[in-house]
Amino acid sequence: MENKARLIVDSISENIGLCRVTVASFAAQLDFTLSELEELKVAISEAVSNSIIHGYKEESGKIEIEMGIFDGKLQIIVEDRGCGIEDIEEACQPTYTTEGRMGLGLVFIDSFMDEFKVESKLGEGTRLKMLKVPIQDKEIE
Amino acid sequence: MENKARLIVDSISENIGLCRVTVASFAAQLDFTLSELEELKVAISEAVSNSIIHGYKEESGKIEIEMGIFDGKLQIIVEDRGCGIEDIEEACQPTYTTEGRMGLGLVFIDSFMDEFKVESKLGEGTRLKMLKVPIQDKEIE
Amino acid sequence: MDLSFKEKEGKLIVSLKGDFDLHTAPGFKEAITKKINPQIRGLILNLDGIKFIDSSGLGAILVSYKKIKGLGGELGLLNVTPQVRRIFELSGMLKIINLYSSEKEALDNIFRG
Amino acid sequence: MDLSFKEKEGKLIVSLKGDFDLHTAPGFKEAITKKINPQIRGLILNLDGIKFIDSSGLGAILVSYKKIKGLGGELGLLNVTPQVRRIFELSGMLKIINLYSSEKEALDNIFRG
Ligand SMILES: Nc1ncnc2c1ncn2[C@@H]1O[C@H](COP(=O)(O)OP(=O)(O)O)[C@@H](O)[C@H]1O
Ligand SMILES: Nc1ncnc2c1ncn2[C@@H]1O[C@H](COP(=O)(O)OP(=O)(O)O)[C@@H](O)[C@H]1O
Repeated sequence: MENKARLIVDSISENIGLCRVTVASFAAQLDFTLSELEELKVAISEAVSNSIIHGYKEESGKIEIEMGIFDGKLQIIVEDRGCGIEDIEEACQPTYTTEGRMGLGLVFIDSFMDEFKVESKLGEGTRLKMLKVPIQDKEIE
Repeated sequence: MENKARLIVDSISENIGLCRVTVASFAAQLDFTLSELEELKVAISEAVSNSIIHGYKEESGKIEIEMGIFDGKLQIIVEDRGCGIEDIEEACQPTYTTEGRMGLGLVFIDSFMDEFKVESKLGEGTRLKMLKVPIQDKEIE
Repeated sequence: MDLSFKEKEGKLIVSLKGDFDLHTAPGFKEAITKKINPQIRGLILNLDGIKFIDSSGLGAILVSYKKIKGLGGELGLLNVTPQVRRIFELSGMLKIINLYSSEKEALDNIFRG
Repeated sequence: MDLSFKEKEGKLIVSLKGDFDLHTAPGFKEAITKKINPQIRGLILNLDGIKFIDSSGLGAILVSYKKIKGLGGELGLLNVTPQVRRIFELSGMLKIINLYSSEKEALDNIFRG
């Protein structure tokens, strides 16, 4: 089965829970365990929070979440048109933060998703591409 | 508080639950009772089902759900670019159906939402605009 | 939606669990069609596991009603939650379908002929 | 997220309920800042009502840790669910914050000075 959905929200913290719930509900079409769905929720929460705080610096903007199921794999893209990241490699280091935060968001995404890629351009925005496969299907392969 | 979100899904029945969950989660920012959220879910379910069965006749297409909170009111627009409705007034009659169904979908939407308007053009698509206000806020007015 | 079946006193008891909508209605109709046969004169749907129902779910129940009626039998609904009951009321279906609050009550009252 | 507070043996026990993220972290930090004072030498966070936590929630807990440490006190976490525990482990915070499985255990072990 193939399936696609897209959620576009205002960049305000009220919508983080909405993003988590929507992605988890979409993902539930695959055979993810409850614990995998929780991991996914953390990843989405970190990505959307980053767009709000870092991307748009709490100013108004839109965050777009693209959800897709292809070949039994879940693909999620979280995108903002905010300020962008200067040095992506540095941003991905544990505890690196520009806002006095934990610096763990991108680390959590990386550990909870099977594939994770950051694309970003200063002044244009940031796009996180993530892939997650149910553990069940991994064992079969 | 103002807030907006938009969900665009493939026109397949797998996504009806996703639409319900997303809209209910968005709506939970207002003080709806659990029973009002259930009513809202039925309305969304009927609208999205109609787009799938009637609008796109189970062929592929996109369904768009626009969610907004303005002045403490929830506004939901469900839109498809399917076949459209020839006679809107007739379509809204209880038990009227063109597919051997119950003919109750639009009736349910009308009873569960505070305002409900159908716009449709043959060959272009259908747009349902709905408004719901938490009962608490109604009493204050 | 998950379905489980048991037979008692020549009646088929079906327990439904989950969301009953356009997505799950076809599976229900198919399962009922397979399980019902002329020996069965009573169909009892236990709805206490139904978290959500809309007009597509109601439509599927109406189909099962017509099927069992066609065989000279009866349909009864068991453990209808207030939320689901309201949808049934609005639809007018309670004029033709009886609600029961226990399996025993349903078994005792459905098709005693 | 809902917060409720009680004081016992000079320690502040806070019960958290709901999702702990960027949206709810500011309210938590504000409440802790208001409730903590130099008389309080122990802060116990009861997390069994936390359904979800991410790095923003962890960050807010770290802030409360620094605040109580600054007053010469200690922080303990109570009833951490497996899901939440995993996030704490990954963050490395378990090296500095102790977990307890009952209120008594926490009260007995935190700031006995
Ligand atoms: N969407 C984004 N837009 C701009 N900068 C970002 C974005 N996401 C992450 N960053 C940068 O990467 C850094 C590290 O991010 P992260 O690991 O999530 O930690 P934290 O959010 O705690 O700072 C951030 O401090 C910020 O500088
Ligand atoms: N999105 C739509 N696109 C085209 N036709 C529609 C749409 N929604 C409703 N209709 C028409 O209106 C009729 C009544 O709709 P409804 O009250 O929901 O009942 P039902 O879905 O049971 O037929 C449908 O049978 C169909 O002909």
